Amino acid sequence: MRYPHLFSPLTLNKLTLRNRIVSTAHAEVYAEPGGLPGERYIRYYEEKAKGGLGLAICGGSSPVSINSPQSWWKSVNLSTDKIIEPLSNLAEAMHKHGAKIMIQATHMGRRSAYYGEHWPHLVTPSGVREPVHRGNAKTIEHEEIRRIIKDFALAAKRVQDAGMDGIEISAAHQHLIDQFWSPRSNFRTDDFGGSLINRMRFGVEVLSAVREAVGADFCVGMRMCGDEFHEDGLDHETLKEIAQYMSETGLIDFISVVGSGADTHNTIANCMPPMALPPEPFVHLAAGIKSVIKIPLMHAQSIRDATQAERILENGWVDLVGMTRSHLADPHIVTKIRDGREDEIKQCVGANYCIDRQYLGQDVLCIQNAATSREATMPHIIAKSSGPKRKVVVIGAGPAGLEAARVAAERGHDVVLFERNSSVGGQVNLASKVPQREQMAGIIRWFDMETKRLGIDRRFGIDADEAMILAEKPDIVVLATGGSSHIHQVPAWGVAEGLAVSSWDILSEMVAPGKNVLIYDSMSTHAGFGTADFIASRGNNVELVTPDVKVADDVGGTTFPIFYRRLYSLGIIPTPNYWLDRVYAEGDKKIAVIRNEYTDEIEERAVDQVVIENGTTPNDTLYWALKEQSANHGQTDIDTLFASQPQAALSIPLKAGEFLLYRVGDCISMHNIHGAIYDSLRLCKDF
Amino acid sequence: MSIKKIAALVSAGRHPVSGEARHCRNDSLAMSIGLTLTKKINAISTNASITNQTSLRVMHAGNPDNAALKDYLALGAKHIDVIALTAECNIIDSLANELTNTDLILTGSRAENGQDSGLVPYLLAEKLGFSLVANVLEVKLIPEGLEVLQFLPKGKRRSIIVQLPAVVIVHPLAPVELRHAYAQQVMGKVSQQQSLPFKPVTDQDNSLQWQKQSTLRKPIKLKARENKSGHARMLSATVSENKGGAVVIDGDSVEKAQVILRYLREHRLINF
Amino acid sequence: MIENNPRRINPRRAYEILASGVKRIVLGATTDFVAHEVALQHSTNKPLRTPKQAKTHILVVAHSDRGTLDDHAKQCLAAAAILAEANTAVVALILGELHEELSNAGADEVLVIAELDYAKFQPESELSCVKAMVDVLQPSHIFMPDNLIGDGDLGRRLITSHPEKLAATHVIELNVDHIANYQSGGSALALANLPFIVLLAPETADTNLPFSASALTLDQALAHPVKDKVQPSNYIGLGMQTIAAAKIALEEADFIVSAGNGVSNVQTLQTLAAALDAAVGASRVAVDDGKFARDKQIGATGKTVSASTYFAIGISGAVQHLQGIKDCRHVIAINRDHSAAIVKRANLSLIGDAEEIMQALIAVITEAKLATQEAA
Amino acid sequence: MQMLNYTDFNYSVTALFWLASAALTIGIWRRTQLWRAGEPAALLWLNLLAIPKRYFVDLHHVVSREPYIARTHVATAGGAVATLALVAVNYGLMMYSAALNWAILSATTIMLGGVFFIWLRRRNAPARLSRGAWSRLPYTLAAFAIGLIIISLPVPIISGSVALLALLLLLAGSAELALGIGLGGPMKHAIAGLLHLAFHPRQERFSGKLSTALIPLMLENGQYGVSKPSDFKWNQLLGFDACVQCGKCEAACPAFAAGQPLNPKKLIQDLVIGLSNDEKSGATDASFAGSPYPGVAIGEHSGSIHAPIVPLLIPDETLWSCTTCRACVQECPMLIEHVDAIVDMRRNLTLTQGSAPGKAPQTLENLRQTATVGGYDRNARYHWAVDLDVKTIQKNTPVDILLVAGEGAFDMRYQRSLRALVKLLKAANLDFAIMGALERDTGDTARRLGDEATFQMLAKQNIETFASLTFKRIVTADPHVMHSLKNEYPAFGGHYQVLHHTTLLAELVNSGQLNLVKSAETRKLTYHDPCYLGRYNGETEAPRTLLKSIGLQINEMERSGLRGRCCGGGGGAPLTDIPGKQRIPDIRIQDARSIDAELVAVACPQCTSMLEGVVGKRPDVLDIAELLASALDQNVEPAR
Repeated sequence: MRYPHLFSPLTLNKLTLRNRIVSTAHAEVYAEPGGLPGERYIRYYEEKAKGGLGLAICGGSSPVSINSPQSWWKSVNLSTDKIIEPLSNLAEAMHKHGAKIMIQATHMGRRSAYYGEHWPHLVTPSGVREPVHRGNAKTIEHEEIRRIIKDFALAAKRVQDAGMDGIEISAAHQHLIDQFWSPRSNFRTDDFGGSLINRMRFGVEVLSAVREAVGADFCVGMRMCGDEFHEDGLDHETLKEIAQYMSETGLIDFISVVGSGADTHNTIANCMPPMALPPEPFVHLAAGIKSVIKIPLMHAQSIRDATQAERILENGWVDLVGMTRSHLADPHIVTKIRDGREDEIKQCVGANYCIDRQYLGQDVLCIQNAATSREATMPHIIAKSSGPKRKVVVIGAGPAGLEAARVAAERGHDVVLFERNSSVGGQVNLASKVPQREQMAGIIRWFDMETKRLGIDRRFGIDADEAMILAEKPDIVVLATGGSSHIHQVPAWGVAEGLAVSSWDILSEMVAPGKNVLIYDSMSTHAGFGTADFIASRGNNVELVTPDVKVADDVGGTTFPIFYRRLYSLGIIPTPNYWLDRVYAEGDKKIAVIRNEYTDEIEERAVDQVVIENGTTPNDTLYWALKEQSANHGQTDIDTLFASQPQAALSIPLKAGEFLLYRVGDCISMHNIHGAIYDSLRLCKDF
Repeated sequence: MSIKKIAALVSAGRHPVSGEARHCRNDSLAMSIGLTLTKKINAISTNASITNQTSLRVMHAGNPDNAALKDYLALGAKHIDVIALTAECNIIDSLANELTNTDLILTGSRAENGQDSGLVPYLLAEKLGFSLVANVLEVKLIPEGLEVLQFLPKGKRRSIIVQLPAVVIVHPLAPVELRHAYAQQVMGKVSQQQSLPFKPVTDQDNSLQWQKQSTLRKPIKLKARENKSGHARMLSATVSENKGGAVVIDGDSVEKAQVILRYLREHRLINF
Repeated sequence: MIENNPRRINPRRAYEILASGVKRIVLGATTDFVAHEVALQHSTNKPLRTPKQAKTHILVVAHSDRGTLDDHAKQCLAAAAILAEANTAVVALILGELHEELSNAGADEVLVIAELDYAKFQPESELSCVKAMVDVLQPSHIFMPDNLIGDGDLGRRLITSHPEKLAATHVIELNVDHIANYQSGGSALALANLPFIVLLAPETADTNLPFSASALTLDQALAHPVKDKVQPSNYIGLGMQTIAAAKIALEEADFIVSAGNGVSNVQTLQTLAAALDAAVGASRVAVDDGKFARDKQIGATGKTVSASTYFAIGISGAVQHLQGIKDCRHVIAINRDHSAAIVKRANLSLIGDAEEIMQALIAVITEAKLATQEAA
Repeated sequence: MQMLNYTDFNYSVTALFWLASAALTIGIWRRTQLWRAGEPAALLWLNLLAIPKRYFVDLHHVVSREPYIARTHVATAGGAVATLALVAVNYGLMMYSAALNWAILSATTIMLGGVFFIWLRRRNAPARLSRGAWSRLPYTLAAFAIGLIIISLPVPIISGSVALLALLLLLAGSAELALGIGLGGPMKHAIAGLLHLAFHPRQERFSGKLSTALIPLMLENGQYGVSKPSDFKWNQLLGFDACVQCGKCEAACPAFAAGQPLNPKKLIQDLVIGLSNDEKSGATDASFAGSPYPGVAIGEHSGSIHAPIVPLLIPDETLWSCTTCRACVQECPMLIEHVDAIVDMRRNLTLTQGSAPGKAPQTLENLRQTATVGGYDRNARYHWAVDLDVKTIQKNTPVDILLVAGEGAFDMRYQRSLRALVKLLKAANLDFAIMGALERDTGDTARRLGDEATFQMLAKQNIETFASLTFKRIVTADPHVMHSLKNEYPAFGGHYQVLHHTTLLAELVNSGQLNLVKSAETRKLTYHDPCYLGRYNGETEAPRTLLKSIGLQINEMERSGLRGRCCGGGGGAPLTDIPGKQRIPDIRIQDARSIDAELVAVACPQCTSMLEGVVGKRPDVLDIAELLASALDQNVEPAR
């Protein structure tokens, strides 16, 4: 028997889960206006159920009260009876495939933003502001406490009435319940503050009310933190005491543990551990709490692989493994594990594109899977085409080209993939050279293995030209030729004169890093800071200059803290708000002339090397060479593309020698990895 | 070296998954080694009369009706002597009393019932004044006594000559093929020994008072209480980097190879 | 535009270091900037636990292996140090040579009996030595690793020779008020009070101690000169032999040569492994590449290994991989990139081309082996 | 040369006839004595009367699969029997009638015709045929026929030399026919074969029933199988003697094809050596003139009636190579029971020596200690069904169908098939329940490995469990489970109606209780018959009906239906794992590849795992239940 622990059922209260793999509660940002799950929401979860998981807990931070705003991040709203119908649709969809579904319920207290919806005055035990969300809040009064407890009970009843399998009460991430627990936010002197027993009172009363509302047989869980990592916060030992106390009340059926507090920029980055962190960094906190409770324990955070999950279960550290981001990357992960197709799993690499979008209030998307949360239009499993078998020639084996080749091959076509370099990967190969970001290569590794498995004719080291492409007698040509470093945009940067080099030169190790280096990053994405880290971690002095408001401004809320940890410990100097005007030589030094965005004042830096990160410019020579010869003049019809419909040109029979020409990814204009993959998927799924 | 009496001690095992009574594999290995050794001795001493032959006595302390004993019969024990245990008698005294004149006692490394402490053979050897050697893979009778091959971890083995009489504890990896045959089970016999009156164990305090829990859990590791700052706790969980040791960048490949060799020698990781 | 008179600036601001070690920047100060190197490391001196006047002792007895204690033995020391009260000293009685410091392992006093090496089989001498030590020290507890390199055996002999004392073996969990182990064939967890002699299973204690100890060397005479005391022995040790690495499981291997994608020529690696009598492992990338079978994969998603020597060749050291080798004692890395994560984990790193260094090493080893043979 | 007196000549033929008859009688008596060394078995004299029917119907049914041989044998044997009868009347009773001579002439001419074709085929004989004594047979038979033709020619043109020649030819032919039987020559098959038909150990075979259940050992009587030839029942020995060394078994044997050291023909011939020699003769297998056990030299093994068979006469690897697929039995024109013989000998090895090789001992220990093949927790057997909302049978709640999953339930691959089956049963709205932790292994593997004791223990425990439950029928997806429960448990008092899942599903499809649509599957498909479903239980149609019902066309492989080639998974063969030149499943996948199949439909967990275990590019393997479940009509809501 493979993975005996992973596939051993577990019973929570009266609820039996078919295996130990859980998609834990996370904010999806998919709910329809009013906070109601619609088709997108339900299909997103249904796909995981189809994929074999045991339990999904949806609706991360779904508020139970109207003074806990949810609309700015499109969360589920449990404060209204309108929620019952959509939740029952969700429950039915999940149960059809044998999976169980619960929802997280919470009151965010101060952890929100007051501006929105009803413009409520946020409540918190002692009126202390929450820094990350700029959550100004008032001190909660007893009447409000009573009302919120009642709201929890009403919400739980709604969840039960909808036919959901259970409810998880959040006391993690500094929501209202753990705002009461934490000495960091509770300075009350009444029955709800002071001693630990007093600080736990609110939570216990919430759970009692919930239990009373749903009865003894309905599954109720609690999610909590394992260590806030703050001097004035809850430490592991105190949280163990809380866990033990809470479990011994008999009110809850499981505890889910999250490592790290979440009310500062730095701690929040731990909660969904990015690739820089070691695997399962906080499992020791979960195990610590498990050692004092007698009910099952759930834990997520960087458990990404079946072997790893099995080992964690076997060691007895946890009873249920959360593999949440793993399900975003591949909702069919469980079936693939079960069927011995582990090599076909698109494994989460911890790039955190998902959560970094969520913190901007954008819908959660996976960097490497464009079908996730687009189940209504984008297939996770590409069906064979019932139409004619075509010859598809793809140029370029970066993410866009790999996805195009993969999807076309899955459609049953005859695919040739040309790549100029000696291996697949494109720009991702450079991205994975950055310290602590080696795992970016995992995105490519999957494509590499899949394109091999599908028997695609991959030709490396060939700079395909027009003649070579036409010699293949293609029906469809997909150009995924990517871009090149856009460092010639400003001639005064002196690239042509050798005064400045590109981030590509550095990361590809074509140019050795200098001792004192100024990096000019006009993009503020991962590449600029990554280059700075690459150079600084080799013992050099680095100043990172950007015209943006802060360095690495466009990398997202869980990634910039990781970068900033490196930035300050490596002594990289952040210089935002400056443009690079020009570079000139003076002796053996390069002089960079920078100009303040707001004062126009000019400064100079004397350095050994100037490195420029300015995004990419499309490689489109081939496109212009082929455009006029192609039947569709290289045009992608965006009306049908955006409507996820097949390109009309595909249904028009081609004459001998005719072919269709499409472009995807950076060779049109600069997008990110997700953009590149999405371009290919939406186009090629109908080939 | 002449050797007349060999004994194998066998205990009642249980299957870890089903809980079914069965032989304890460790003890079966010991018994099998005993059977083979007995056969070998008798084959060499051709002139020995039947009565003068070396015999293997298979002994069990416990319940003669235990289903596990059938396994030992099937595995080749022609006869099992069972010493019934009562609350008053001491297993070591009982066994020692039976085994006084034995030349060699073979037993497995750890039982699958009771405390499984692995102490019984030690206590027995102490009581009888026998030599004792543990983790044995193979035994060979030589003029000086018994030559045993001992298991050591990391692919190491060691040969030892042991003075008889001796207690030999067999290692679970002993290269013995166990053959379970139903016909032997049917033919074998289990008989209960006449229990001798033993003096009750008086010093009950002399053994630990164990409280058994049937719900299994994983052990909790002992950790020092630490007063680390919150940030330090975060770092210890999130930073996997170490400082690193010596780094050799300069020099040609041969010099670097020599640095490696020196390191390996210095830390005794190689023997050349 | 104020281009005609630009300021040329060093963006690092001047600061001074206070006596407390804290950096201070004085706004408005006109002093020139202080050139400095980035100081990332600050001293991590741990507080000393060693009691000044020890009233009681916990004795830890363990064999060394090639001059060092393995993790299991150190866990016993750590357990003793954690459980020791303020006035209790932890005394380490080490059988066999010792070439390492035990202050971070928690030993307050150390006595090394070099001639009782585990490579030789001398249970009577060992027992009389420990008994002598017990007589002198009258410890409150004795902790020993329940292992197969002699301590499990010696521990049981010790228990047998002290019938009046309480003891427990295979102990998997301990703290001040109890110990636990599995009994009845693993079907029950049994708890008891902490007895006099405790034979500990592996992984019972965390060796990461927040304090250090003085690790004073004790007088050899304490444990009695062992050699003269032992009567004619019942045992004659005939020496050790080693089984070929290729024949034992990767998890048990003591020496592993492991390949990453920096290894272009698998044959060279195999030759090197054979020359070192090492087992062969690989990183996930190398396995995905099809260079090695899946069962050779080491790391969080593969096998966890605990070799004394782990040779990481062309392995960058992804966190997953490092997880799988955390129990390896000596990590030697060959890598092209000196900033690779493996370099930070390794005890010794060689920067350069893997193939070249492997070839050179094979030659050096062959030479060394010849020389050793000739000498012998 | 002096003219031979015509009457004298007739007298000499008569004399020769009676002499030969005497020799034959003595020979038969001698042979009988050899058989009688075997263990007793019922001697049903009346069965002698059944021989003609059994010969012309049951035996001919097998022989007629190869029409050339059937016709040849009809001509030769029919001609010979008619000739002999006529000679007996005309010369034995000294009638010397010219009319009868005409009849003899025509009968012998037919025989000679048959012999001619035998000779013709022998010139380019397939490897499976034995040479040696069998190669002389066309000549001795021709001599007999020609001699008689000369004698019975109506014109008295016989010169002395011609007459002498005729008599000599006749003498030679008669020697083959009469002496050969007693001395163990090829023609012994005629007598032994006919008697074997009468006293066959599996009499049910002649009443149109499948008889595939192994015969229980009376363990309590100290029956531990066969150690020496005399331990076989006398009628088994008789059966061995009937072998004509045609090698049909050899050609059908999957182990032989894979280069494992087993050849069923050689095995039977080795047993003939054992039964026909005593200790003094020191007979070896040197005179065997057919294919050896692959990799085992001929001439190094010897045996006698009371000497242990293994390893002196037959190497133990030979016995452990067998997959018990019964292809040899299916093919044997003499209806010999090879598998019974092999299991009888395995039983002795396992029960008295515990010497089954490879993973077999561990498996048997698992079965004894956990009642599962893999040593699993019985509570985990139905983990795959947790999310399917399936009832577990309760002691006092009757159900229509009890679903018995078997060992495949622990295999994550096969769980897919089982899940598909459950989906289908639910769609058909059946009242069914799974067994849950009550289910023990049926003991099938133990029994094939010769561990009758463990099998009987498990059988008794299961029968007890079944007795405590109320159900109408048992359904299983595992043909091995089906075989034990349906065919072998009755001997221990367990009588159940047991259906393979394909049989039940076919029933549901036919009755319209299960609504299926056309399958979306476009790959080229073939169906692999599990031995324990086809040959053991005769079910070859239901799977095909089902595949056709969802619009799939079956491309048959070279061997299919009752003659299907084994996957290599039966009889504990994957456990004993005797090395050969290749693996049996590789051969079977090659069968599929050679018809360009992209998909192999299967109906057995063993077949699934064996065929999926083939490395390299191969057709996909799907259980019929999986194919059907993907063709479930989604528009028809199953009633909950």
